[in-house]
Amino acid sequence: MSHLHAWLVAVDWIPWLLGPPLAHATLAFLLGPRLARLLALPVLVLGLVAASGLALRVLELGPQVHALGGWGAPLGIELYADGLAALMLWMTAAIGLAVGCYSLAFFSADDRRGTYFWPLAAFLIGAMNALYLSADLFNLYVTLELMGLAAVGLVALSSGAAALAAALRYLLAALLGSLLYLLGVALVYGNQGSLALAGLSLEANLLSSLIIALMTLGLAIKTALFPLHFWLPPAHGGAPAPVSALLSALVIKASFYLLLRLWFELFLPAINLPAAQFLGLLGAGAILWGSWLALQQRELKMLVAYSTVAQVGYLFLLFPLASFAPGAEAAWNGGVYHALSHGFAKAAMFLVAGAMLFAAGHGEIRRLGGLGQQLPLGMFTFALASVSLMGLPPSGGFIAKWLLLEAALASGQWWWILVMMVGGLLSAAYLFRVLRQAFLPTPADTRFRRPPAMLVGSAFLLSLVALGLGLWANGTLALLRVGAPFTEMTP
Amino acid sequence: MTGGLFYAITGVLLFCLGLYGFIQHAHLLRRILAFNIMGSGCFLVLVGLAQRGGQVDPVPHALVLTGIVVAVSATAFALILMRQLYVESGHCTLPGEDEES
Amino acid sequence: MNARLLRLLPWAPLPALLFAILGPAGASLEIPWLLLGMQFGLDDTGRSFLFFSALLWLFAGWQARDLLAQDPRQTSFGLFFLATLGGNLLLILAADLAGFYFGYALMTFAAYGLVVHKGSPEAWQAGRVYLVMALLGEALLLLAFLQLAALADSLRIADVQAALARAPGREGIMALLAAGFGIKAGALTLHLWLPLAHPVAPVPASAVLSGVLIKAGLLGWLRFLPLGMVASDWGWVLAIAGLIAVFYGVVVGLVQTVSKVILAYSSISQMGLMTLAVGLGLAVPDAWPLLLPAVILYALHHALTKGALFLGLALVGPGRRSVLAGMALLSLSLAGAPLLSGALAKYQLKVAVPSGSAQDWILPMLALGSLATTLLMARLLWLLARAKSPRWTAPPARAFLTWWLLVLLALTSTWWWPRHTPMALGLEHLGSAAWPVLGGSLLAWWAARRFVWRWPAIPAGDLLWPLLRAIDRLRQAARWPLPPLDGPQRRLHWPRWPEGGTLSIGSSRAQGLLLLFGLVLLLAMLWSR
Amino acid sequence: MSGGAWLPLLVLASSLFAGLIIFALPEASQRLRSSLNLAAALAKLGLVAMMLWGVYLGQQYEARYTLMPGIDFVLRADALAMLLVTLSAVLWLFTTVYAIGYLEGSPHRSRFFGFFSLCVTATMGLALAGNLFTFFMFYELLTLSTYPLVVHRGTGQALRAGKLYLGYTLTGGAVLLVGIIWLHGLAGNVEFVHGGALSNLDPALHGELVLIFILLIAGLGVKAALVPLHGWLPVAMVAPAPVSALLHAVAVVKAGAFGIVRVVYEVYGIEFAADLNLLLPLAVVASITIVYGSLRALSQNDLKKRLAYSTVSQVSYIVLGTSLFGPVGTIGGLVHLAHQGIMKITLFFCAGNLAETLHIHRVSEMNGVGRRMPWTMTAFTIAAFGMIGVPPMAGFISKWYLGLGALNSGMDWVLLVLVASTLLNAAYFLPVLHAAWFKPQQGPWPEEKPRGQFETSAWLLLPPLITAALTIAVGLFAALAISPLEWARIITLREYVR
Repeated sequence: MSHLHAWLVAVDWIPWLLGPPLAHATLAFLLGPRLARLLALPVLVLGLVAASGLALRVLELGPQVHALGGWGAPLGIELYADGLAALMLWMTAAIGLAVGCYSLAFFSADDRRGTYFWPLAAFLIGAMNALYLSADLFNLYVTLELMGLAAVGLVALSSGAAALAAALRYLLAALLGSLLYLLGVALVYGNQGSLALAGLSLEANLLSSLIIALMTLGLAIKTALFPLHFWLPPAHGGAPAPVSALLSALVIKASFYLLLRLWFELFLPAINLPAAQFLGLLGAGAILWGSWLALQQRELKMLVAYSTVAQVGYLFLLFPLASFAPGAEAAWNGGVYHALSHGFAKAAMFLVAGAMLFAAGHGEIRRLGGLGQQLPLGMFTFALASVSLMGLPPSGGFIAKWLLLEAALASGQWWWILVMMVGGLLSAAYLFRVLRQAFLPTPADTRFRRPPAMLVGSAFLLSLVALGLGLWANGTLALLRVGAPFTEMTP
Repeated sequence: MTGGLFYAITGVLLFCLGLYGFIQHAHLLRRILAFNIMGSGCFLVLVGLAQRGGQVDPVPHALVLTGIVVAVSATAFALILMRQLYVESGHCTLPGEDEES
Repeated sequence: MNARLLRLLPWAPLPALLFAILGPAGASLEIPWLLLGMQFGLDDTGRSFLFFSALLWLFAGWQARDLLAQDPRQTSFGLFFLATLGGNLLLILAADLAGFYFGYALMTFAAYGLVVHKGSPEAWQAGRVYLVMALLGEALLLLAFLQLAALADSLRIADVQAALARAPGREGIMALLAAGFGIKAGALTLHLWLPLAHPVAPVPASAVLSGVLIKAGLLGWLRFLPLGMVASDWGWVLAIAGLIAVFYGVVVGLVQTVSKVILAYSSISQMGLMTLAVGLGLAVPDAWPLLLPAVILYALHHALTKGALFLGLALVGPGRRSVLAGMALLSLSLAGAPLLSGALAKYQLKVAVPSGSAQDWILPMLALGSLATTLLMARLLWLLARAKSPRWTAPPARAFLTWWLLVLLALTSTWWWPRHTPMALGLEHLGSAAWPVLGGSLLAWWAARRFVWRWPAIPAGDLLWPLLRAIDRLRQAARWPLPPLDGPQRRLHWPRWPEGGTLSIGSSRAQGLLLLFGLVLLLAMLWSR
Repeated sequence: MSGGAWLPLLVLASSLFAGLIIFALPEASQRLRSSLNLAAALAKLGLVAMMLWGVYLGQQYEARYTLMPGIDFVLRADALAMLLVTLSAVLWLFTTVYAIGYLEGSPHRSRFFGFFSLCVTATMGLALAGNLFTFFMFYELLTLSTYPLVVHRGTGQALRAGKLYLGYTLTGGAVLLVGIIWLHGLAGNVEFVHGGALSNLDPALHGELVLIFILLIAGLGVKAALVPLHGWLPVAMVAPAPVSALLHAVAVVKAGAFGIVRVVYEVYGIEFAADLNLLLPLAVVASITIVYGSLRALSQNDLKKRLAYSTVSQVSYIVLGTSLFGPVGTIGGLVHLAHQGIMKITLFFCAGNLAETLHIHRVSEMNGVGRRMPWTMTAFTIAAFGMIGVPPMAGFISKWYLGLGALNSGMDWVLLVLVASTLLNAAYFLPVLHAAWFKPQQGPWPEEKPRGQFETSAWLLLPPLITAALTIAVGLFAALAISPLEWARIITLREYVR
């Protein structure tokens, strides 16, 4: 055990997080789906090992720096991993592995969609890993763009005009967001003459405000913050289930991660209370409006997609809460924790929704009665994921909610408490629309197919992780503290 | 006003022009073009602002090159999707957005 | 199994009876793990109550065995009978608050089963009234008990009583106790359930209800009120209420047409006397040492006599004149005719009345009460003599035998009961005991000839009906959210009141009656001086 | 002295794993499921007995796990915890037996028994919780694990009831959470300590502490069904009878009441709560609930609904006792925690028997049922008298101590509430008893075929009989060392004498 531990800590895992997925993507593209399927599991497992190793390493040795090819900044690409990055990487690897297992069963070997799924997914994972590891603004732009393109490609996997339209809408939004971000980058470079995140700091002036506005806006579009969420439901709801899981759980988190990084490393000196409150307000709007729309949905996957819109709102509550002490650290932790637990829970939920669709042959919530008997583990998985999304104990979502509430109380911003309470109840309201189907009798006209065990199994594992995040918060938070902007406040 | 700043301001203007087009138009081709104009504006800003010190800064050049590659691939991807959409639905606009101008 | 239960029924109180007779003085038992730490004890008061209670239960059980042999619900009856008995004995023997309350509650609730045994609408109605009032009583007692326990910091009844005497806020608790036990004892205005419940039960049950169960209220007073310890004005309230009840019971009883109802009203009247004694004891503590034996003696006398009267009702039938004679003897005893047990009880009461101004008006009232009782009993006998039950099957002979045994015991009970002040059977006492009975008999004879058909009919339960009507009006007016407890039956048997012939004051007969009554009143006052 | 951490964990695990395994069992393997269920219940009972003995001897069982910095997950078996733990363990056994009989032949039993076990696990957990955080975790787990039980039948009515139940309890949970976090912010990790831990906080914070108290009580009050937060309870009675029994007797309402006890005694401390003038309002709310619940129960024709309103009323006795300053009132409140459970579970068992055997759901249909099902109705009668507070049943003991406690704490008016409630209890229970025992039956019973040699199946009959016997026993032998009363006394001693 200790050998394994020592070995995990000793290896520099950063290249292993980038190389294999990208190689897998290329090979899969060149050699076709069969080989891609064959390679998928080893690569994904390797990814998880690497991410775990990196997390351990960061936890023990502190933030890691890796100069790619031996070239340092500014010309070379320098990679950097602190606790936050390690956590996001680990989440990506874990969800990636689960989605990979799921997809092996979901896309049969001769499925046309599989041909493109494997390279695009591997590419997406590689791009995300790169994004989490990047330490300068322009690299971040490139990875953001790569990730976006791969994601759009995945959305376009589904055939039909609707899927294409969704993909295009998504693409346009992603491009717009990227360009707004890029303009910000250009302004930063013009102002500061450097792009390395480590050394940068904005002063409070008009230009800074412009930069903050541009970059935040761009990233908010990519994160689908209310009211810029228009592209998300069709894209996430319409894509094949494993794609939805990747997009909803991971992709929006990447842009959020970036925003987090910028806001608390680059922007912090220049921001003011109204701006932070404004972001929080948008988050609150997302929670309420997204939940409300989720309540109106008839299709299962659309409901889950709108739930993502709502859950993104919690992420943005972090900004008003964490920008100003007291309670900043709790808010920061809570926000990140919410990103993590939402990732696992939402991935599980989308995957299991796919299994349900497979079993029932349709996605109409009202006619899903009887699923409880046909797909008990599936329903249970959905329930576990729901627990986390509702922020009920013992789950990661609960820890996140706890920390955010703690921050809100500590800083006296009670209005966010109300928002979170109402949001939690609304999420319960729409999620139980699905859960109650478990107790209804099977409709007469429904015939169930038995989905492959892997579909439900992988989703179940993810939901267990979402639950486990609530029980293992201590270690997770310790990792998160490494290199966090609030370390001075930790005891 | 130095040349650099001039370029930068032009870049900003281009960006705004592109943004206007991107939002205003419904036809996908126009929007893709608008996106390219925005991208060009960005690059101009990047290169222009970097010239403040008088001497040539190599970093933005590298960045812009990379950026162009990204933009080109994105454009290509967008065009393919648009074409496919036209094949499937017979429209070059997203559903719910009609061509007005 | 059913028949066996009934056969064994009479023997259940036997151990209690033996214990009452043979039990060592001051016997006590403590079972700390039972309830809140149960304690039992046998003091003089308890022994008396235990004796007459067990005795009457014994006879009632005997009669039940014979009378209910054909009853399809005899098992139910037997169980409730036993439960009531158990509660009754427990409350007598209990020396702690919780044990007493347990017995009291058990008796109260189990007796409901006896009251509604017949299952007729009247029985249900009577049962409901009984239960509601009993519950009110229990509630008042709970209030009092809790305060007592808090005051005394002990559950021993003796401690509690002493604590109450010392407590600064004792008046309120005393009021609660007086009212709470008063309901059971049938004290005036709290008696409403009694004339309904006692008559509807099967005869053996009526006997114990009227003979023993109402004595539980009396025992409660004796046990808890700080009698002889501290003077309280509540005493006068009790005394006056008792005195009024003596006559009220008779007046309303006289206009009844059902013999069991008459007996029930007689119980109210008789309990009035005991209430009077308790009230006096509360008002004049010094008099209590004399009053206590009087009360006990009277309770003994009344329990057995009233029990025998009730039990006799089941034996009165065509060709059973001897039973009627027994009933007459019992009635005489109840009225206080010389030489019978009632006379001694009454005498005891008389001598115990504290000297002073109270004597002046209480003693004549006692005499007048005897007269009134005589009237009431005459009415009863008159009714019994005229009654014709079409379907009457004679009980087995042994029922008559046991009844006569009870009559014998009842008529002589106070003579051989050891704890009373010796009384000479002097002629002067004989006279003072005899005249009210004689006067009452004459009056009754005269009235029976004259007023037979013109009595106003006050329904059994008298004040209950206007009260219920008022509550109903109130409910309708206030749109009370509560529906009636039990739907349609609420409407059953609401007698109009008053019903039947009215007694017109203007008529010569009424004037004559009033005149006569006034004359007798005057006489009584003069004589007893 | 420390008795180790494994015992509380095992107590939780015994039902948790049983539940999880049962989920996985196929619907058809009935025998296996039943035996597993019973074995788990018995095992738990054994473990609890061991723990009870240990706690009695003064041992400490504590399992602690740091969940987040500054926040521990703590399971601790103290005397107060053991009250609810023992109650749940005992009643779980009976309810399991009952449920096996009740659900014989009905669908979805694996699901039912699985959630049933989870529900008990949650109850155990919140009883053993050593701080507010842990308590909250199990509190919400309880909400989630009872929802499937409430909607078990899958009818429209059941689903509506489930919705209402969730609406109430999740809102309550959210409010509670805010209170807990706020308190956490002020006072750090609030462990349950005898006498509370807040009294040495800065007096400037007292205003906030009052607000927090209101939040906590409001959050807990939903499950404890304090008026006006009680709306879910009468509706949730659509659940199958064993569930109602469990919800009303041990699990949900007790969770709320128990939480209030913990908050008052071991978070704030009764003296501190009295200093902040929090007890009187709490007592007033409890009193209003007691009277209101009884009044509403009066007009219910549906038997289970009548019982449900009765629960609303009775559970507030616990709260009332909690809000009475002084050891006697505390004893009254605590002992009622156990007593109410035993009595109410009996009543619901009996109501379930009537429904299951004769399809009787309404009071108006109960005429003469006493002769058809004498044993069931005997149990019902005993429990009903217990509820009224007739000695020597369990309810009398509670009422007695509550009354004395009220007098000791100077709140004499509480006596009137107690008496009013006694009368109202009688008013809504006695007509039922009267109808069952004394009224003639109307028409033939719907199903006259006998089920076995008993009036109904033995699985259904035994549990209420045993709990009815317990109702008498805990009252009659209240002074015995093993009675709930004595246990409440031990708790109170440890609570007041520090």
